[in-house]
Amino acid sequence: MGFIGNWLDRWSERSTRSVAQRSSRRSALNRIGKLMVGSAFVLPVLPFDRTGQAFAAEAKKRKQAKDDTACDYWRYCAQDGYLCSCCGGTVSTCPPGTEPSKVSWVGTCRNPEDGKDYLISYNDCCGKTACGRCMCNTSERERPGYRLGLHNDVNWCMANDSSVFHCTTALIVGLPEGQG
Amino acid sequence: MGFIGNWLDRWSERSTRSVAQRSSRRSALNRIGKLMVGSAFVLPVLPFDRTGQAFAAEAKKRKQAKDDTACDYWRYCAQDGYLCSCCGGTVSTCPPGTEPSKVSWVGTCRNPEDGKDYLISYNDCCGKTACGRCMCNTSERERPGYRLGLHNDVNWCMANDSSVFHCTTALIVGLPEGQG
Amino acid sequence: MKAIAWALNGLAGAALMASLAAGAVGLDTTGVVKMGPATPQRMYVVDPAFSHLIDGRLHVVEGDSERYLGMVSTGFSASVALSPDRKEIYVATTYYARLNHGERTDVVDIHDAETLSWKGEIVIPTRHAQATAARNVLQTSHDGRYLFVQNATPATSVTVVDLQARKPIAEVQTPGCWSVYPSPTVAGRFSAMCGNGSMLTVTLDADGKVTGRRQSAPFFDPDADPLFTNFDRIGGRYVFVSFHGQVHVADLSGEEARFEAPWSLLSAADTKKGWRPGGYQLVAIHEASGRLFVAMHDKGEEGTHKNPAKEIWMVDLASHKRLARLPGHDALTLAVSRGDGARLYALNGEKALIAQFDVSGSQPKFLRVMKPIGETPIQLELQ
Amino acid sequence: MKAIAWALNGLAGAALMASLAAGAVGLDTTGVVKMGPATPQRMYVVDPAFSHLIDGRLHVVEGDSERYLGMVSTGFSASVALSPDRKEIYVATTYYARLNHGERTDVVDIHDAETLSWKGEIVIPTRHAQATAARNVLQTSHDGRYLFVQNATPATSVTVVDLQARKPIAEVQTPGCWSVYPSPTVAGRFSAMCGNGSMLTVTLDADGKVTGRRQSAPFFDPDADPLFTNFDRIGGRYVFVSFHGQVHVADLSGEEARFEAPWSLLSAADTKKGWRPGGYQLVAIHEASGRLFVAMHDKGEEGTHKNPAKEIWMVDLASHKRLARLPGHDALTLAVSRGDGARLYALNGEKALIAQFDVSGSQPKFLRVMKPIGETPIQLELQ
Repeated sequence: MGFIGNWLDRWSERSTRSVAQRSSRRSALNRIGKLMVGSAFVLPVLPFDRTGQAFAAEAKKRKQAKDDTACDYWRYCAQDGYLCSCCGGTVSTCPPGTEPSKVSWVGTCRNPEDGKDYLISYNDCCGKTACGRCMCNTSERERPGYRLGLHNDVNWCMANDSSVFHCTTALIVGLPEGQG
Repeated sequence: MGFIGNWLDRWSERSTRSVAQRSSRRSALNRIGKLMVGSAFVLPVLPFDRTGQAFAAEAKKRKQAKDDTACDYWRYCAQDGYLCSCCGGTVSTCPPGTEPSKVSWVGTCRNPEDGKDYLISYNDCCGKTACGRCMCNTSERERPGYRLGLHNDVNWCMANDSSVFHCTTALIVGLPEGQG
Repeated sequence: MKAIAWALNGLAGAALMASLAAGAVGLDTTGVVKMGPATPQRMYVVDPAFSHLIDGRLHVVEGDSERYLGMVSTGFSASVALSPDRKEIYVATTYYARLNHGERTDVVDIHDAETLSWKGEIVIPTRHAQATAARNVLQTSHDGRYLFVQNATPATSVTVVDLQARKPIAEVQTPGCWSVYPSPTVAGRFSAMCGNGSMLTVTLDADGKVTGRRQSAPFFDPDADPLFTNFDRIGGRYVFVSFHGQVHVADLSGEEARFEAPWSLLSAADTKKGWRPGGYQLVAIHEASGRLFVAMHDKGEEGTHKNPAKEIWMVDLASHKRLARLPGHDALTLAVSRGDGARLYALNGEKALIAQFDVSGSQPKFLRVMKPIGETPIQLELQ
Repeated sequence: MKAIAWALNGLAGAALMASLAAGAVGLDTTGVVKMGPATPQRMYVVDPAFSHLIDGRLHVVEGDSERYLGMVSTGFSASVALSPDRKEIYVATTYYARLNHGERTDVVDIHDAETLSWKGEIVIPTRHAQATAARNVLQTSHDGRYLFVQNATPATSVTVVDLQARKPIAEVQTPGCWSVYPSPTVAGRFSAMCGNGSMLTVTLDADGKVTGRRQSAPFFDPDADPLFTNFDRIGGRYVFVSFHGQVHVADLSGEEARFEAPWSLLSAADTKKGWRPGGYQLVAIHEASGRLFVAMHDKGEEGTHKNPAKEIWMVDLASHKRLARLPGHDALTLAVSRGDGARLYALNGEKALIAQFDVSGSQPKFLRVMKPIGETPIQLELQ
């Protein structure tokens, strides 16, 4: 699978081995989550990449863990779209009558409550035209299209029967080491 | 043609005969214009109705004859839509790549420069999605759908191959008596 | 599905299947929100989204909590109606094969009101009136069996859809008339308001064959004092108001429409100040108390009939007495909820703001103005 | 046509044909505006209209007069490119039979740039990348013969369209790579930037058969300092900048990409203040003077790479010297006009505002900020 295969290799190396070795702050992710659509099928999770950059810098930014209808909610660190929480859905589920995206991009966000990093899957909700409420566009560890699984300037409803974009959820799919 | 036929009868009676008789201010319209789409075909002009109501009241309203990109331009007294003058068209012609509507509603507007009343045909321009610039919604002598030729709460691109509404023009199609 | 296969293969190749195998505390699963049971304050806000008219929507909002429950895409210049039991939403709309060009298809989309999911479509003739959303251009029969769709080409007609058989069964010519007012008692019957001031009533049999067609005598003067086509109902009777503030009550149950003697909303002093009804969905009735709410503005003159409300008048339909004058909140659209804790909603379409009044007591009580909903909402239906 | 026949019949019946027969002074005829010849300042503003993403548009505006000339509907999440001679506009987009459901069709719509009328469509595989509008996902070959369309399913590939034959002739797999960078000399050749820091170059023959496929050695480190995929060109060479302000110049004419030694936009002091490039279409080149404009912000850190410009830096591509620092106008998008009176346009996508600078002289001169154009414009092309 060419470079996409490469990403996967790199992900498994770096996330499950290298990052754990290199991180002095136990911020490594040790699990990748099981994503269920209804109770039917397993969502694929695209590979992600940890560039190991300036966590110190992000730590300066005020994030909060109370209001998931606000763009500064911690899980939205690499969000790009209308918050499903404002559209009839929740932070992790789609509004009535829409369908979760089959593919997604991922990010790594720090939870201000425990100071730890979580792997977030940004699943779009698809099949209705744009929600238009609570736009949120952030870019921590977001990367250009050659790292597509980390790229948010593309519609991740792309693989659904209806690729029409409605809003975006932010699911925890990987927990800090020692949890889960 | 039922009541539509009735309107036409009433129009011909009242506009070409009765109004001329009743109006003491020579405001009657004595012509109906020839509308050309490109140089190809004659646009139908729907009948209009002169209710003979309170011209005095309208005269109070400040209208102007200079800026046809503003909603208070005199021809827009029964406008409902984006002004084509703001959309790449003019007061009477459609923006590039759109098509004039085959049918229209009409209004009667007083020109502040000569104090006379003109018959205005509000032709929509069709085939591209909404222009979104210079919305203007006015209702002088506008009437409910049972007087459809005077009704502006319906899309007058309805009879075009593409009924998608883009913007609205305001054509002079009838001149005051003694002119034209 | 190709993409999924690829991704799962990829994950397998990367030896991640083990961690995918079991759920774990703290991990999210996605899914779709299941809506709770409707309250009497559930609102259906029809928003043509005028600046993107091809992408209209119906917003569903809980009036009490202001919680946004979701929306339904309504396509281009749609008309919207709810089933009498509020289980289905009907959207008469137009689609082009290529957004704004290509083949035109008009349909009635059917959405499940309890899940906001699309259930299917009924293709109808490509003559559906692309009107500003209003309840008088799309209505179900009193029992929910039929749907009456206003057409305009600009010749006017009505497509009758059998919602049970899921197909159109008739197109009835209604030249010079406008609106669909279903009979409160006979499923296959509707009326329409006509340009000579009369009401046309059409009766169809179960096969869609017209068995009756009766035109009433003129009951209003469309030149001197036109009637608004929007309406509300009380006890099966239709209530209309005129440009100059006359109230007309119509009995549309029978083969031919019958009318009560019209009366005025206005005192001589009101008339002198130019008070007039104005707006779009400008009347609403609280059935239990027999009260009519009307959007009113003063200094009315030719051309002000769509002006926003300066005041909302509450009038007793039995005594014709005005019982209250409320601030108008620039409303173009009014609706009153059914059942307990009746509430008046006053929608300012330009700012997408909705004011709420408790109207369950003897005097209306202002509650609050809700946060904006949508862009250019103009029609409001309630649970 | 039925409606017309009706209306004309109606008019005839009303004895109005006589007055329709001849034109008369003061009466209007309708029609469609014919656009004047383009100036070098004609702007093509790509506006995905994010809150109605299904109804995107390309606005055409004359930069000098600010006259709005018209628009093209671009459908859902479209990519837009112009022919090299600016006679045609290509829009790669997605349509559903029913706006947001039903059969999906991806097409390249062809619009006449001189009349803004739709000329036709080329159906392409339903894999077109529904990306934020950007020039790197849709480009014609240097001679305008082919169109390269970025695909994502999310597996990445490129559809090659023969614009002369009006059909797709190839789909080239480009796994792990992104963007289409046409060769400046060979029509059937494009390159793509890859996740290991290399550039892939693919060569096709006239039948769409891949005759060459060469991967360069890595020329940037995607982990340490990712390269933005957006670009501008000078003398056929591609100019890219990195997240940390390195400039990479690529020669993509040959079978394999070649690169000049990268250099930095930043002094040590700039680096200390955290100046970084940021935005979407964040670089623009004035070819005649060899000057590069870059959208820059200070206090840069992880996640700021799409921040709006605090300043726009003007840098000499030959000497690598910074020649000017302009106010950034919160631009996300830059473009420089070609020919006489070169102008820099800086587009603030959030407010739809465009600042103009005269850049034909030795120092840029601020001219004005234009009135808002569209809703969420993000890509800007010039005549």
